[in-house]
Amino acid sequence: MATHILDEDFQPYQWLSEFSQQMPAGRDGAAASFIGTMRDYNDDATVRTMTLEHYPAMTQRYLEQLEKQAKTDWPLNDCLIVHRVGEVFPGEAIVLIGCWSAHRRAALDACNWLIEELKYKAPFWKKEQNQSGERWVESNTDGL
Amino acid sequence: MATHILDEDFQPYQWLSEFSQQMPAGRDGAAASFIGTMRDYNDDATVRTMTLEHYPAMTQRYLEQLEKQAKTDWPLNDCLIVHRVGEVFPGEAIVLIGCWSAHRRAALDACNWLIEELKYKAPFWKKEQNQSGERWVESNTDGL
Amino acid sequence: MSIQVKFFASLRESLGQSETTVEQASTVTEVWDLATQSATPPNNLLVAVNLDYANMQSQVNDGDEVAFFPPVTGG
Amino acid sequence: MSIQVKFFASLRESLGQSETTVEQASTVTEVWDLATQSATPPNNLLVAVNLDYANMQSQVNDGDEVAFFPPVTGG
Repeated sequence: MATHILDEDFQPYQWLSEFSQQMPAGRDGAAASFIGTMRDYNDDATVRTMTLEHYPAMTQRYLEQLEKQAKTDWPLNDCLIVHRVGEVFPGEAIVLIGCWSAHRRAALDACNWLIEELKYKAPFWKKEQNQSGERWVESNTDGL
Repeated sequence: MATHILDEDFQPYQWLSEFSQQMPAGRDGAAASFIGTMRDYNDDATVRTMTLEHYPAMTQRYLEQLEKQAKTDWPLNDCLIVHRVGEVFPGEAIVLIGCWSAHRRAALDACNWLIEELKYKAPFWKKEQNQSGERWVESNTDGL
Repeated sequence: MSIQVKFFASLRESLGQSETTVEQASTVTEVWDLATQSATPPNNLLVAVNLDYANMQSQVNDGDEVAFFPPVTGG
Repeated sequence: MSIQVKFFASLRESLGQSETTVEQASTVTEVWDLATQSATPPNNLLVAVNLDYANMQSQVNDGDEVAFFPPVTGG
């Protein structure tokens, strides 16, 4: 299990690849991942940049608790969470979640649960900068 | 949308990375993926290699139909399916599914649906070679 | 009339053939019987006509490709 | 007695402070009132005591860290 909070751009597939290469080959039958990326539009406005604030000590602790809970609730072999903070540009990754297990349901269901939990509870806040100034994102959507 | 059936080992994260780099930056907010990998054990037996047979014309057609159906049922921006055939060794990827969308639910739900549909209906068959000989895998599990 | 018949995986091995041709048949059942000398079809037999899933009652026509196979195990 | 108080995101901006210290309080509500000169708490206010989610009725003790923030929007 690993949790990383990064203040610069990262390549999610490279992280997944390198993280999975450290695992014993042949152990896992399933790897599920989710990558949240910054779009250049939101609520009909064009977004130029975004700044992600967080509560460092609580964020780290909360993400680690999420991973522990996921490993309790599903037979996961491993789990990776990476989250950006600071100034983010369109196309850059904001969050990466990876889950590895012997069979597919654990990896898929845990990945799904982790992104929902993270979105609703991990102490990060987005402020968007667009052509008319800047605004705090007031709440996360239901993902639809 | 793309469907690839490969007869040699492939690097799933490299495929995902290269495929997503061709997309317009800032379009997608969500990327979900599932990778099925060959384990070195199944039903308590140690598996040395596996041979994947398929029905080439039908497989290609069926996977393309799955992608079309997923794009009809969810607001997906793009979709990638890669599947191995031939002789596979432990740790090698068997299947890769990637889904890209503006918001997370479409990508996550379509990815989940695609792997289930593929597992139950796409015409591939696994034969395992282990220490005591070889055996056809008789049916897919429910993923648990 | 000519119908191309294919068998896959464990069914191909147990029947000892991967392909054959049937000259006269109007349903998938008739294709099966002619192609296998009326072997008992396995309970979980799957069938496709022209690359789409079908069933034993499906009609077949000249030039069709009929495939028989066991439950799929990909992914 | 000393309680460290933190504010984040839009709440930090609207209150014009990111950190302060409260000398005497037994509940989160008292911490809020002392730290904000009894500002009306927003409806969707979230609070954490020592890095765990808590509520306005939660008890606080000497040395605690109390954080107030709006709904989270990460991921």
